[in-house]
Amino acid sequence: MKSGIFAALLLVAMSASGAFAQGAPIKLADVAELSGGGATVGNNWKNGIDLAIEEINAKGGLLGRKLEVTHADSQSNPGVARAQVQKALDNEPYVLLGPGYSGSVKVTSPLAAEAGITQIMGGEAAELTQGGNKFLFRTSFGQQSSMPKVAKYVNDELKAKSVAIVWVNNDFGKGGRDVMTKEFAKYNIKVAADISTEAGQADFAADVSKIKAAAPDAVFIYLNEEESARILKELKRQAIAVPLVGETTLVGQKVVELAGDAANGARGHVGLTTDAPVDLVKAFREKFVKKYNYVPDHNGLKGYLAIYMVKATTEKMGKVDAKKFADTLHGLTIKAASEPGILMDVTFDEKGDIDRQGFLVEIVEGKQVVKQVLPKLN
Amino acid sequence: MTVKGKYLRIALGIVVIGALIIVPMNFNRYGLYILSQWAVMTIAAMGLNLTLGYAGQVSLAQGAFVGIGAYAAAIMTTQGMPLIAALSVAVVLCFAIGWILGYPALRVQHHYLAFVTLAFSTLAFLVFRNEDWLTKGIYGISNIPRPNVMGFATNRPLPFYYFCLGSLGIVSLAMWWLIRSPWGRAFIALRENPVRALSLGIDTRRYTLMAFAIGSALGGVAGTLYAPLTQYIDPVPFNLSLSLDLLMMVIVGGSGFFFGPFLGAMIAVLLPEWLRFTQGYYLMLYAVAVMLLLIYSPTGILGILDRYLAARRTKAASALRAVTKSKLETAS
Amino acid sequence: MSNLLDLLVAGLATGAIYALVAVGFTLLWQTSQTINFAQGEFVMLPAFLMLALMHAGAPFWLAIILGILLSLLLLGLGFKLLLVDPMLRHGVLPLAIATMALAIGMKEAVKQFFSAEASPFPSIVPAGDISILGRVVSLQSLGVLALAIAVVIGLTALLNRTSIGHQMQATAQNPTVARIIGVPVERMILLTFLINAFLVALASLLITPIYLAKFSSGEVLGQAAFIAAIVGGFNQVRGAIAGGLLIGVVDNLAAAYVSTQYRAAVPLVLLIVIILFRPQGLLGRPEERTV
Amino acid sequence: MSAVLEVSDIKKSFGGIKAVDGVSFDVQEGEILGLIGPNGCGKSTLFNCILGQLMPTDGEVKVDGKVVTGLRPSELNRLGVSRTFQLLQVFPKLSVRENLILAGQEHQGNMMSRLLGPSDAGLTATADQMIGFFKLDHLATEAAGGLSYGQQKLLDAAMAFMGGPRLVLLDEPAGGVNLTMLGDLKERLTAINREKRATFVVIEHNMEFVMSLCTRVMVMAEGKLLAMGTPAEVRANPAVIEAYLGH
Repeated sequence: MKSGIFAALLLVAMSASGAFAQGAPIKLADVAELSGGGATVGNNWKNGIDLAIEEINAKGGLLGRKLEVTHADSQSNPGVARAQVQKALDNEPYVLLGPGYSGSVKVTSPLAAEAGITQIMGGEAAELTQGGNKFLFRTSFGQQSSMPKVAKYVNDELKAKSVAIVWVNNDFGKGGRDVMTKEFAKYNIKVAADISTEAGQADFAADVSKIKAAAPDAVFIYLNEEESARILKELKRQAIAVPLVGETTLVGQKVVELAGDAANGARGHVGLTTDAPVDLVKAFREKFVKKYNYVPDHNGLKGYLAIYMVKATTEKMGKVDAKKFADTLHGLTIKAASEPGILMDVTFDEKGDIDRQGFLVEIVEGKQVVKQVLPKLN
Repeated sequence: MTVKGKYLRIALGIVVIGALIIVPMNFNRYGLYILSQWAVMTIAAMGLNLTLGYAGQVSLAQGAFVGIGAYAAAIMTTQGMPLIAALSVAVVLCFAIGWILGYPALRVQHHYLAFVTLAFSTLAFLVFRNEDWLTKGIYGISNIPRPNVMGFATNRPLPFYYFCLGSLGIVSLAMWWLIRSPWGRAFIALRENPVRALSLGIDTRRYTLMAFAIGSALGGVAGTLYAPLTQYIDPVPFNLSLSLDLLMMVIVGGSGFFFGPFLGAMIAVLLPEWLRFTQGYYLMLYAVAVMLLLIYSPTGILGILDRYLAARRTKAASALRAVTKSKLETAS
Repeated sequence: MSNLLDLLVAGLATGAIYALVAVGFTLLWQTSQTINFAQGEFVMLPAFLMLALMHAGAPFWLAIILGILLSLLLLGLGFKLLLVDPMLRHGVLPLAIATMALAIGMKEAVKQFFSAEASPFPSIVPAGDISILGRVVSLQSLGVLALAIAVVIGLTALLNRTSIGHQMQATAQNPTVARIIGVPVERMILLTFLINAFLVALASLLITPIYLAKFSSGEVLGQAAFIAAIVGGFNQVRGAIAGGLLIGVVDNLAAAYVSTQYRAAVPLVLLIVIILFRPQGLLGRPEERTV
Repeated sequence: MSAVLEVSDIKKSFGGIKAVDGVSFDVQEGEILGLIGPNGCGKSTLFNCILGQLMPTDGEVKVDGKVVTGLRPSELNRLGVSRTFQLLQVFPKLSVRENLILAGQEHQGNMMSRLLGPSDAGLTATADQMIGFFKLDHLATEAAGGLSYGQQKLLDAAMAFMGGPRLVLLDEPAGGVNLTMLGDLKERLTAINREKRATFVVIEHNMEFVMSLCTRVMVMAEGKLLAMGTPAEVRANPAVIEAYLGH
């Protein structure tokens, strides 16, 4: 009798907690650069996240539970990022998303690791994943894996003996420039001009005339989209005819839109691009444009992918378990065939770096043309 | 009335200090971080309040001094030196640079002085960013340790908050002493009427330079706390906008009032946090709030209080006069 | 040598942009001691007003006209009545702080209600380059330069030839005396705010195709214009033009011959030197009035 | 008796206009010297040249036999030369007592002791004495800005005496002061002159005031010294009458 009541109570309690588990949303926390110098980065990231969550929730959620995300603004300032991540962690999220600036990642990743919460971020600086942090994951290639591909291309295909490097003087640009300089040294390619520029710079006349004076075989450009467009215009104006090589930010659709004709001939390595010749990516782009009325840059893709990383990992575990999340994601391969949201097959290694297909593209008559597909390593 | 007012003020002070010590005990890490940030910014704003509020010298470079202090702390403590050593270096360095920056104030005033200091602020940012060998440039310096204070580790948020609060307490006492001392009086004279001050034997040059140097040194003190607070610094937070923020704190709180920086820093640090529930609108609302406040009271929050007290005093005085008058009338 | 000429031409083109923004700066200072920290954002906003109108279906020419009218209303009348008037008599600083807050508010509003993305903006000057003495210069830059010169000539003519101009000058030099001799000081001050609003709208129209419409584009512009205004002379319209052109050229030469990392430092050092040794600026007159 | 102030051949011109054109005079210890002259005759410019506010174009100023030309006003003040201004120059936000302490503090100790020492620089007693002397007793803690004009004028004068000066230059002390206050002021100045052996130079337009206060009067016109003598002598001087009554 007594045990009967007890069993009944237990049953009620269990079903209640079960119902609770069924109904309670899964909390995710995003801290991103929604204002300040990185606002474009952060807002793309945020929009990508929101789009993915909307899709998943529309299809019944993750393991039957809705996803819920809070967005917090880091003001592109590491000190504020730290406060907001602290706040997010105090609420014990399932997974922490962001930030996008490498400096902000550096200041926040020890906090997430200490709390045992997985952090999926947008930073690309090489050193982020070198510190042995077991809870930190990228959403795109780190510079240590994308830059060697560009350097190889400059050496093998362009046969350049000297290059000019133009970079934007923030952590993104400086990071790329430093890795690139080392790579060029390996191929004995001379850096004929090393030109730093400011974020938001409008006038590239002096920079381009420096390139002109250095007369390199190729120019490596590592700027944000808007500045890329401006320097392309100026390069055209000063009639510099050598190959222009860069990364996603030189050959994206946005740059073509802003630079017009001047973008023709620019080429580069693209890890993540809405212009990739992949049907799923094209579909993503359409959905994004429909919802937000503009074409996202690679940060939009990163945010979108971050959510599908959460989905795939959770489904792999079969339950919502924050403690086991990072372990599960390490070494995980997510196939686009089984999880279309991941867009392209991807593998995460023990450091949290990713392995994925990449592309070498060139702008031809205002369109990205894929010249070479760089296969996934394993 | 004044005696009663005095007791009231002491009681209020004790309540506020007690609250600052006791209430945060069960705050989460985020709350403690924000409060620590408030304490640090208050110290920097107090420095600017001395230069601007008391001595009347406009400076748009306070953020640069916070940066100098933060870099001194970051560079030295990551090399294994104690924070107190970094603090001494920061104070001496900021004092000296502040002194030099004061020289233009002897030639030009007001907006021109603002422009010179503004230029200095941006130059400092460029140095932080470009001199990789010293500051690690745009990559910043990470893993800045938190200090041990008299044998207590301050790694956890609560002890570190008390460390910041304690520092704020010490700085406040020192500032209170300074303001009450003949120096404080000389600073006010410098602001109100430099020509008259000069004729009273006040060496306005030396006091001007001192106001800059001491104010800047306090910026350095704030910086040496900022570095272990965030445990990572890069040049971006120390650009011109920090100087402008600090200026905003001083003006919004009430320039030239002792407690102005406390309130100003509260508005600048806490108000955006309170408004965060409005998501994308929070900075907009913050900006609107600051504008409305300044339109309502261009002398800041304490300006409102000051006006209220002045009005009450006038009312009391006229009431007193009325009483005396009626007494006279009844007597006659 | 040919390189140097290229740099000079490019510097003048950028300098013309700074100059155009700096003119309004000096106007506001002269008549009402307003240091407008939101001047860069004032240039950013009209382009977005016009874009919004175009999105609503207005043709480009109509969007321009309505955009300019809205700018006059918001950035001229609204700015003066709502922000400047209540604070003016409390000195320069609180108002300067309020304009900083205004700058934050404007940036955030554009970001929130429009986009954080940069948008291209149609150009009223045909895109394309033209060759002058063998240097390739974009027509847009020439358009900006031409407008900047036209503005100076126009404003100088207005100030020196017309009775309204004389009244404005009297207001700027000594409002108390001006009031006594019957100048409608209030109306003159309002007029300068409207002129400033008109100028920023024009500047926006010409600059945005080059700079792109972006919520943050005012930051760089505002600071450059600020420095230009001081270097040239804070109280002279032609000083602002000279300062703008000078800063544009100096910036380019610094990037080419000093260091790209420290290019921003050179105009600032110039600024400090000028303030210390010629505080009225290169073309300014010494200030008679203490503030 | 020795000369406290010796002024020799002071000249000051502003862009070709000679505001002061070669003025020389001595002031003896304990004397009250009046300086009168029509508006724009260079009185205030002369004052400013003596006091270091302006650098004279030519000439020399000696205090107690020591050359002080070109010294800054603050340095001069600490040598015992004090002044008041034509317009009221008290610090309105400070209390009456604070104003007086401020006026005397730089004469006490050094920079260090003024920072670390007592907040009143040990001057409360002296200030209160001065307050008593100038009959401002009940106002010690009031903000100076709240005082009546005449009271502020008294405070302004009192401030000039806080540093225990050897020489005080008063620029129109009677300007705008009502008759009762004027009597007070004159009486106080005479008393302080007598008791403290302080030497005065007074610029004043109020003839009555000058003639009754001063022991000697000096008249300036168009930047030059026109006449010098006892009040009675000056009053009788035809050149002075000419200058004042015009042509």
